[in-house]
Amino acid sequence: MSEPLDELYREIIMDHYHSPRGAKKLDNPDISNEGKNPSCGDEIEVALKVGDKTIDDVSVACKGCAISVASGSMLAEAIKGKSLEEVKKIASTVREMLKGNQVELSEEMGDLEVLRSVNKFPVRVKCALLSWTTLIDCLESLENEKKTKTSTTE
Amino acid sequence: MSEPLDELYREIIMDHYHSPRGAKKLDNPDISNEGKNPSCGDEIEVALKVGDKTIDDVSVACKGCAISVASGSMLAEAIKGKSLEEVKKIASTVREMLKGNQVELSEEMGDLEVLRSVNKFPVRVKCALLSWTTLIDCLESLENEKKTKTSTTE
Amino acid sequence: MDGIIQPIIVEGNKIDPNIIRRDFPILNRQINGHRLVYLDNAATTQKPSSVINAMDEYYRFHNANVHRGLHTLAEEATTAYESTRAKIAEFIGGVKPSEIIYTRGTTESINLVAQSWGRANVGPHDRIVITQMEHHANLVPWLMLAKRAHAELEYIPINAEGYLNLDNIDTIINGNTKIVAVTQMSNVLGTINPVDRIIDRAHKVGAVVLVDGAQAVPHLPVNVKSLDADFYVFSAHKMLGPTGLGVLYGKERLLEEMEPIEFGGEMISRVQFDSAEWNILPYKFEAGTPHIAGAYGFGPALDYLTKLGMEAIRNHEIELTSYALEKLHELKYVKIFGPLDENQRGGVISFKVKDIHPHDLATVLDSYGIAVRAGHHCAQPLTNLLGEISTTRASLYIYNNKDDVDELVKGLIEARRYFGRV
Amino acid sequence: MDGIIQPIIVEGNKIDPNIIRRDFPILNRQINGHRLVYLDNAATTQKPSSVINAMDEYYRFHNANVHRGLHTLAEEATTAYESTRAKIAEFIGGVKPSEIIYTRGTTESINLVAQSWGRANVGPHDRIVITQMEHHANLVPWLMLAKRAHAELEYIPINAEGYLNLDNIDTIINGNTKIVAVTQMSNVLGTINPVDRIIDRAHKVGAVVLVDGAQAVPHLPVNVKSLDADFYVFSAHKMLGPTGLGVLYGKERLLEEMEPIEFGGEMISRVQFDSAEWNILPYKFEAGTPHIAGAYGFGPALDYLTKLGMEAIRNHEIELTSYALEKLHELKYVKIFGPLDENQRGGVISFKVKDIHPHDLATVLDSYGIAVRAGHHCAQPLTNLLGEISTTRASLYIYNNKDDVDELVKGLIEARRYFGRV
Ligand SMILES: Cc1ncc(COP(=O)(O)O)c(C=O)c1O
Ligand SMILES: Cc1ncc(COP(=O)(O)O)c(C=O)c1O
Repeated sequence: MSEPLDELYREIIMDHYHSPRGAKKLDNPDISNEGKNPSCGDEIEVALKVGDKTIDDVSVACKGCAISVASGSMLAEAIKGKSLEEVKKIASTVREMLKGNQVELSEEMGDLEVLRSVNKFPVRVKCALLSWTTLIDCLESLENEKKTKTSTTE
Repeated sequence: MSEPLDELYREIIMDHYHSPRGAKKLDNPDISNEGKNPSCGDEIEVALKVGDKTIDDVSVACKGCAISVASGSMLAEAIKGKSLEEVKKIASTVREMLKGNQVELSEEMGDLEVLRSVNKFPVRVKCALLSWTTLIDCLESLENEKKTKTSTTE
Repeated sequence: MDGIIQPIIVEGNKIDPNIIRRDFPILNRQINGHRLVYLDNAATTQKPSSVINAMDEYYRFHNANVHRGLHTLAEEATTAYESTRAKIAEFIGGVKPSEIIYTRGTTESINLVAQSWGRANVGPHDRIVITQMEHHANLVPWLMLAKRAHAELEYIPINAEGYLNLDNIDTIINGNTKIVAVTQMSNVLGTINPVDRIIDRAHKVGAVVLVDGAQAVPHLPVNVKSLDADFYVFSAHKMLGPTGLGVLYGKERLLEEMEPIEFGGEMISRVQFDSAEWNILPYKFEAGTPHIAGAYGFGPALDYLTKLGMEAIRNHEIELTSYALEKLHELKYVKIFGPLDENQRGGVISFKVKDIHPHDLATVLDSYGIAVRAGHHCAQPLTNLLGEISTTRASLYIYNNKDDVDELVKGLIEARRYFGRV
Repeated sequence: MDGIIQPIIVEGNKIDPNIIRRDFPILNRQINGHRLVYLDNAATTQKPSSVINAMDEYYRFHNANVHRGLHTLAEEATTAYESTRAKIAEFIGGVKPSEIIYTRGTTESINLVAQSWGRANVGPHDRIVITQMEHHANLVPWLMLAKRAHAELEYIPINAEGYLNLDNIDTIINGNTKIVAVTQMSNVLGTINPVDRIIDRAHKVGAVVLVDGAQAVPHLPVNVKSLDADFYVFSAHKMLGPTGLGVLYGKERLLEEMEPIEFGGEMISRVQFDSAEWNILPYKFEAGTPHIAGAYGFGPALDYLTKLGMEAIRNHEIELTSYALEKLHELKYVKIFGPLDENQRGGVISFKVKDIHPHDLATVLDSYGIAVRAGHHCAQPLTNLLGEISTTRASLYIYNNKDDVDELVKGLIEARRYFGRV
């Protein structure tokens, strides 16, 4: 097997691919969003249970390639139990990293570092991005909802 | 002046251009047809007075370039007084000649030979052709008219 | 081998891809440390030097706008532009050059017919018939026309082997049918369709037929006259030619009746502030400055194919397709979609490898220099009908040889070793 | 001069055409025994080596279909295709790349707007406003839209000097006006129009404005954002780029609202047998395989213009136009159409020579290697308004120098000697 390929399909990626975390769909999510890559037909659904400012549970349903599945699985692992603020930061950091921008991952985001190797495979970037942009959409919807609520209860 | 140009704008062509024959429009033509070259905007009208199987008179109204005017003028000169059969033959021979096909002109068509030099200027061929194709349209209309007449009187 | 003149056509009237390969500069490229094995020919083909050089020469020596110019360059450009048109007319069976309309590609050709002929001739309760194996280019324009005209869109179904099922063709193509649009060769399954039978039936009920030849003209001998197709469309880039150029052939009678859908320079015969008249065929449908360099490049592409001979090309592809199907069939984890009889299909082979997503497969193959396509191949309804979201597609052409197929098979074995450990 | 590096930009922030000429291979050509004097730039411009080579390289090393591929070639092609889009967006004032739609040319860009935006927004009693100096490409589509929609088509008139007469602009662009389409520079008169004033007025009454920039972008600094143009259109081939490629810029808000008019691959996000959804901008408007090689070539064209600087190009053209107008003015039998103030016009100069038909003049000039255009220049109503059937047009660009103008003048004197003997 050629080397760059091994860098893309690291063991940790393959592990997530073969046993994805958060794959079981949440029953009553507080928010969920669909994402799709039109050129390949792949689709994903990210669903969140949101407690008092934390992500209590998360599911990522994805019938996609190894990269999109692993990326979604790592997403589920990385954000579960984290505060909304933290999750927002993680999501935008990963997005920047996948887009090839210079960003440092904090220590606790360490595992996500492996996704950086996707940069060497530009056509696969959108596979890795799909779950993260869908998550960002979820977070934005949540915020807008809250804003609306605030403005109506006042 | 460069040589090929002199070959195109022969004295005889320039003479026809400066004093075109048949330029005065016929009053009551038996048939007339308009031709135009859309890309340049030039237009021409060929009108015929047809006697007993001969072209009694002809006018060629043309606001065009030297080549189209001269070609039209030579047409007027060449066909006046000729039988319909002869004119048909002359017109199709000239058309073939202008299109670059190998044709021999009969002795009495001698003057028209100068038009052959247009072949060296392919973009100008359509200028020289315009009056002749318009004439051919006239002849065809004449014939169809006759056919129709024949078929209705029978 | 230098110095020895080898024949391009070998025994059994087949082309020899190894001689042909020398004419294609890109085949010398290294991809990820491997020689390029280009198996994405259904998407676009590579170009021989003669095609590349022709466009180069156009820009270096002859560049000018066509038709409207009286200077030497303009005349040279116009002559070449029109002589390619005549070559196209000859190539598809000797139709009139004025029946050949230049477009940007197959997609634009079909849209032109759907918009011009379609809107004028298809109304409520009328029927449009296409097949389940159409490319989006020959599906969405008809779907939109049907919606706009309140007409019916009917599909000729496919069977399990990937052939059209024509059992009910007489009820599908019924008296209400105004137009039938069908691909001559599927860009997913490789199936070669019996368009002659469909045309026969359509003409019986007075419908016209558009044949999508994007995958057929590059690979098969095509004669639109003996087919009696009313419209025939294809793209230059899929047959050794440049990007940005396509063809709409239409029968003169139909084209004469049709209204232009794009307006501007060149397509008019007279314009006033309050009126416009149209130019003669084919210019009526060619508004604005066309892709002149493209026509320069397409001429030598047609010459190249003509020199090889479409029969010899077809024979080569039958042989190579048969070899590829056989080799792929030996891999138990590979599932092939589409017909298995190489005489009824072209060299487009879609398949899936158990437990490997087509994207991952394409990436693994690319790491070996093997270019295939993964996705729905612009035929999403068909792909879904096959029960898939995406498939992998390898497609062959004149410069592909058995080595290429062997490389593909090796790549699949490697990919399987890598991904198969579930 | 070899070995000495000379600056391309000289005093007064002007380009030096004699340095630039070296980059254009065609300028070495001999035409009828003379050096080529190319003065047909309004029809199409010549191409520098960098543009020609880029397309050559594309076909030799990177040729693949874009967007849908996962292999190396497809990714290289896609990256270049999209990076040219970003360059275009930057070149016209820093708009979003997603606001840049690739088309075949100006003509197709205008037709797209007329068909998509126009049909959705223009109805009976509505008004469309254009000017008397429009190219057929920016006239006939609006004429046809007006007919189809039973709308009014109003013309902003020109005055005797060849400027737009804006005295009655407030009554012409009235409350019923839905769209105004105007050329930024006339391809016959050379007039540079005050499009900012027209846009101001149009926006006051809620109309959108399409600016035909085919003759402007190649010659002037253009910023569509500060202009506040709603749509802006131009062709690559008139600005050093390849044939078959054009641009439609549209404000995101407008493009989002608009329906696509061509359907097929790449422009969809999901297709089923009975429904289709559209892709995001800009892909929604780009159905089918695009002119990929064209995008490869257009990138270096934009780079070339950017390197020279549009200000420096404009300064050169002002100087050369002024020189040409002066020299032509000295010939008493030459009548110039259009403004005489070089600061309010570009380098497109239409004229007529007494007693010589423009066709004959073009042929005589061609015999000296001088390429000009003769005809109505796809602006027949304007040409007729000027009282002519056709005119002769010489148009300048970055590689033209005073020698070229001198050759033209010599050619006119010769032609006059030849034809003037009435
Ligand atoms: C002002 C103007 N508009 C539109 C066009 C049409 O451009 P194209 O033929 O590239 O579509 C031209 C050039 O011919 C032009 O000069
Ligand atoms: C069968 C078929 N039809 C239509 C098309 C569309 O061709 P283009 O993208 O060149 O317009 C293709 C290729 O993509 C095809 O394979």
